Amino acid sequence: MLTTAIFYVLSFVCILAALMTVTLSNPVSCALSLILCLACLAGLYAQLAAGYVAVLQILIYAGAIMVLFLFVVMLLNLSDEEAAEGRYDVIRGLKGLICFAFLVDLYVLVEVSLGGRIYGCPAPGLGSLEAIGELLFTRYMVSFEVISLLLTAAVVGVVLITRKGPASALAAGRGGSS
Amino acid sequence: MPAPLEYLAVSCILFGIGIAGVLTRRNLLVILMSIELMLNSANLAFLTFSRLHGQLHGQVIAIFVMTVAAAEAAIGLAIVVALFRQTGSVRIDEATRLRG
Amino acid sequence: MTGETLLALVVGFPLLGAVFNGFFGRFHGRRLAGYLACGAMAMAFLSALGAVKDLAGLDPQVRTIHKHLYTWIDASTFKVDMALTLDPLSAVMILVVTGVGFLIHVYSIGYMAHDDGRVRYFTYLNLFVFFMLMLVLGSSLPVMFLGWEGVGLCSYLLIGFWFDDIAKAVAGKKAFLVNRIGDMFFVLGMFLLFWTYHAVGSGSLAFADMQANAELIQAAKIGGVAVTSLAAFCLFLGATGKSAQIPLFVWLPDAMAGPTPVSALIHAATMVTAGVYMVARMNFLFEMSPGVMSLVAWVGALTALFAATIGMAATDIKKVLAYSTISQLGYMFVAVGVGSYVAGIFHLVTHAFFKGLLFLGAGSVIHGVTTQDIRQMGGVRHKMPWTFWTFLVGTWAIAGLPPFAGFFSKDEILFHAYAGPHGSVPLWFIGYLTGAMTAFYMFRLFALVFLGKTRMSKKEYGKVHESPATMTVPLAILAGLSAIGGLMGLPHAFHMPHLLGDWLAPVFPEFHVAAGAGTELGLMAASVAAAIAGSLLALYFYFKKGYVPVPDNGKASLPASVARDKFYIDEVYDGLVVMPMKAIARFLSATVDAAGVDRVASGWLPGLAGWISKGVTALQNGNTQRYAMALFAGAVALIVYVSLFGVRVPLA
Amino acid sequence: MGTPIPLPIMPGDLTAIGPLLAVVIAAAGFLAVDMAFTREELKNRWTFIIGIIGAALAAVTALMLDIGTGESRLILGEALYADLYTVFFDLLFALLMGASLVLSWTAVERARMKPVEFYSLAAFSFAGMFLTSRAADLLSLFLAIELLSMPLYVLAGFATTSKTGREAALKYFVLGSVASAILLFGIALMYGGTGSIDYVELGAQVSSGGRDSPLVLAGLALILAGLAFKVGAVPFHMWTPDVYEGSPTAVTALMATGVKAAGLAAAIRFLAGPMAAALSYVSVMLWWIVALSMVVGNAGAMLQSNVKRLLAYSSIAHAGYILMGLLGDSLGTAAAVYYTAVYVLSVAGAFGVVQYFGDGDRELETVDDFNGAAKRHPWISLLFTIFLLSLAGIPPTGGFVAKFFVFGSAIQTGHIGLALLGVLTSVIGIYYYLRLVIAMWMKDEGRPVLAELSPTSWVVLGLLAASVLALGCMPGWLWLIVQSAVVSLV
Repeated sequence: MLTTAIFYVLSFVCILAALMTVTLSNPVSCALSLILCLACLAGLYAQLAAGYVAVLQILIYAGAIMVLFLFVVMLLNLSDEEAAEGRYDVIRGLKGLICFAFLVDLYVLVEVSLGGRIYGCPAPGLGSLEAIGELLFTRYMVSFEVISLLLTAAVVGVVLITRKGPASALAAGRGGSS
Repeated sequence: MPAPLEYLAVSCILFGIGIAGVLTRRNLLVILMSIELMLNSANLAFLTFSRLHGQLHGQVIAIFVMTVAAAEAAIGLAIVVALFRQTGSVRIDEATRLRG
Repeated sequence: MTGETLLALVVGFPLLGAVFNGFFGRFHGRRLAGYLACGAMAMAFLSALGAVKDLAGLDPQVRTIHKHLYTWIDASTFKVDMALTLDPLSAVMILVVTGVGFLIHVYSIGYMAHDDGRVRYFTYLNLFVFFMLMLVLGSSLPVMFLGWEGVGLCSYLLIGFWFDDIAKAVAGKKAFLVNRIGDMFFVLGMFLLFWTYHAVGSGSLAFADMQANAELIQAAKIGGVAVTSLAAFCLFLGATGKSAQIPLFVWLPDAMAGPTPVSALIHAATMVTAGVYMVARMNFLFEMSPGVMSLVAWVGALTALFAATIGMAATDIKKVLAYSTISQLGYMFVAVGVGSYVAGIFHLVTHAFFKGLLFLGAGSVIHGVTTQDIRQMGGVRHKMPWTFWTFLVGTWAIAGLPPFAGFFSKDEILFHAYAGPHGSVPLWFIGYLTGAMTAFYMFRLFALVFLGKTRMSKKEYGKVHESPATMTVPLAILAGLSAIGGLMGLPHAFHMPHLLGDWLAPVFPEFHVAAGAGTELGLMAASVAAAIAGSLLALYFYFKKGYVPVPDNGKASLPASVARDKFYIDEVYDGLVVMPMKAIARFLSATVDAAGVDRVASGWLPGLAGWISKGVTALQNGNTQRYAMALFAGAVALIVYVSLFGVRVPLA
Repeated sequence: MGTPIPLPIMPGDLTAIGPLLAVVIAAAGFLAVDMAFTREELKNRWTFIIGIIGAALAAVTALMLDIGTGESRLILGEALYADLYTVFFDLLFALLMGASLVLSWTAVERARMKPVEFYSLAAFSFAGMFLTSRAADLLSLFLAIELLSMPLYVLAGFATTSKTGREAALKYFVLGSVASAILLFGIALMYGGTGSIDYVELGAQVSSGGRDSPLVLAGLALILAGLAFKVGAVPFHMWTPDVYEGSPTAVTALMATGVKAAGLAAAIRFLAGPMAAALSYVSVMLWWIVALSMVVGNAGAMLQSNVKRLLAYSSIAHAGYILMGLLGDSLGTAAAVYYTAVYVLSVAGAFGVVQYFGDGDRELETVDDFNGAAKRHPWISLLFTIFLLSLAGIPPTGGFVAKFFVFGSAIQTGHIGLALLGVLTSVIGIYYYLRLVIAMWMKDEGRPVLAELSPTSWVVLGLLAASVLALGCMPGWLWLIVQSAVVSLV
């Protein structure tokens, strides 16, 4: 019973925070809302017998990635004009509507498949670090190696693209964009 | 304990909010956040199913996805910074030089 | 040398010429390029003669020479050999292509003497001959298609040869587009045949194999329609594109923008006859679908009549000849459509002689006069005697007046259209009428260009001169061929051997004519009478009376010296017969040519494509979120589809 | 702690991923070179040497794979396949890597990118390509696509001289990430419906009773969308024209060849492999994707004046032609693979030539820039013409035979309308490809400048042209290989 209550609270906050992320105008607020959302998600993960993933979620996501986001937001130090979103016109509403239709359709599909299914007792050891580690080094050995390549590529890429080039047209760009 | 359907509903809603953010926001940083939201909704789905099937595979996949998300965020932010340096703007609707 | 080697050489020499001129033309200069190209053609012609001589030495039942170059496509069940097959039919064709081709090459040396792009010109011309020979000698449908595409490409390059002129570039484009539509159907027909044969276990598109296995696919159907009919239909549509028949004829008059020898070679003697050749080659398929056969005959007949009607109103010397070509091609399709392949090929050969001659003659005139408008010529005979006499032979031949070549071939077609098993009286009558009209417009052309007093200014007229020997000698040779070419197919009524018919007999199914010699002689007399009437009428109007066609804009802008006659009877006749005819011709030429088929074939379809193109590029407005929206909408469409039809959906 | 867990590495497994290892070693080598040397010439020389060795090693190790009886083998914890299909694509990618090193070098330097940096990133991308054709589960597929894409996001915006590179990078990144997220969500749903991500297991479930679980269908739809994005099929195509145009030409060449081929390798493996039974659920949608791709791609290219943009649109159309093969039977799949090979060779050649035109910072952009090219540079114009004719599908080039196979299989399986549309739209294709040919051969006024070609470049371009012609004149041998490769898929 308590689990259910916690679920509702977490998911409510999570969805609300997500909504705030995509609607608030200040990027800093957006990032903070996203952190809240991700934290609530971590709670949901924990409910799903995925304690390790929940911990990683807090550490990697809410910790590392979002700090990076905040850092960049601060770095760019956008003016209000830059951050301005423009009016929410019909096109945007239409886009939202399509997203909503997508949601409904997706939900119907999921409902047809999963309606009435309930969770049994979690298998012992589900979510244990040891079991995950074993999988990572056997079944997912290749993926593990690929991920390391991916991270290396990302590091190299980020270093290369953010070096200051000779054609840094910051001033000219500002003039043109206003 | 809530049913799998309920977890999945949250996942679907997050995915919808994420894509809506990508489609409607002008600020590139927020668009990147929305993409993160979409990846997270997929993760929630993986964990929901992992629990449903009583397997670990979903959890392992979720860990991989997180790593991918980290790499993606890093590269995305780097590109945004690079673009900002060149044009002084992080508005997606202003990057329309390429068209036709 | 064996026949096989010679066969390879026939194809090889023009290719060699093209390669040599193409790659090294810059170094050895423009003069040599022409001689090289002619040399290559001469060698090809000699090789062709040798190969045909070898072929003639074989027993008629096994009269084929097969040269397997290599295996083109070998995909387990599907095999295409890059191979050349010489049989009596292709033998006739290669002699025409290399022989007439050689003469036109020689002529080109004179005609292009002052052009800077000669090296390129001769490269393309040799390349064209190579592809034409591949088309003719190809032992299977894909190899034929290789040649088919190749000649189209070369024709495109040669039409647009003087590309500084926008109109010519546009003409090249039009010719190209219309041809592509025809080729598309050729490809479809080829695919249909391939997969149908493949389904019955014969993965070969070689003509010999297809003919041998023809019974196997007789029963195959797609959507209730016999595959044989469908394939024959598609192939025939392909032929209408290449051979400028209704509805895809529009490109040929425009193609006249190219150099005149090109018109002679490609748009009269060789390439445009490829459709006729293909139908003759695939006769076993067409024989299996009588419906398509009669379609072929009727399309041919209507095209012949229609083009002749327009030809009567045209005032550009090359346009008249172009419409005349369309009309004569129509005759050939009538012949193959009624199953008289021999007559079709016979006319193809004689037409290559006299139409090649006429075009070269026209080129000679243009070379001397520097205009193409026949209303501004007249009296050229005194200045260009060689051209005059040879042109007269050509005109005589095409008009169907005995004893020149056109008389025999055309009358054989008319006789078979009347009395053949697939023939009928209306079919014959259309051909008959067209014959009279042909005589009329050809003598009209002849009279307006060569006879009477000149309508040029004194200064212009003074400059008119006879062409050099490189141009007049080919004219003379072709004139000789046009004169005596008919001897290879003397009518049975004369109780003389039909040489061409006997030669081609092993290739084609037997063709029996029910009617006897009396009918044949009667029809012959009738058409000769019609031809004479048409010729005399034309001479009366345009030579005796000195009429000049009204200028396009309706206003008299001709020199005052060409004042019109004051005989009212002529005015009445003009108003009653000539004017309505011209009106019909103009109407057809204006509406059908410009607005109808033309628009669909070369305006409407590209127009639609251009419209879509503009739409596509307008959607691509640079906004990333719009792109994301399209992406997402696609995903939503997929999801919605599977949620609505999430069961196994058989595809229609 | 319990007993040590044995790593799932069987003898021969490392050979089976040899090309992957080779290119990863090359990537490490590039990074080492960048750090070890300070002088540019040394860096460049060693980059080239290491790159060529890597590509050669990849090709050699690909050929060393023991195919056995021709059946697919699952290796390394059943995450990857090793079969003739992977060998086929390995060779293609190895060739592309070599071609990129030789042909793009000039363009890389023209865009003021350092070759060592360019190729170290490209090497990671190639690693992703080598993975796409051998992925045996959805996670490997996802990671392969990510590994393939991420370096390219960077490379697109990497040239500091380019005014449009950053924008191209941004568009590519945002749209690519959205597509990845959609793909990922599809994978999640698929996993939910079946409890597995292995192709074999998924295929078994789909073809037995558990198939019409809506979750599986929804997953299938989203995965198809994600793959169609990489392939550049309509309506997931809109990134291609902008990104191809805006990126440095060396990168565009990589996208048009490598990314497209990798996406197709993955899509063909997914849709015609063990999961073939699933195809029938989405075949109607695939029909529309194919039809729209052919129409939109060709129509879009028709009026373009920018060559890169023209090739981008035409690549959309080619994606349509290739996917058409998937609607057929196994012969159609083979046709699709054959077409992919021909397309990749022709486009690699075409971009190879394009990259050499231009001088200083400037590269040739519009069709009119090529006016008179044949007069000044006849040989390279001839090569370019061969590549263009192949893309247009004119015999005797490989493009014709490929179209012949694809349309033929479509007709055989009853898709006559689609084949008709294909033939019709390819008419438009011929129109715009020939515009370039005409500009080169029939116009005189232009003065296109050609950068100096090294002997190696001539050899590579000549080989590409020869292979394009060979695939048109003697397609038999490759067709047999492709057919056996396709048999090993199922």
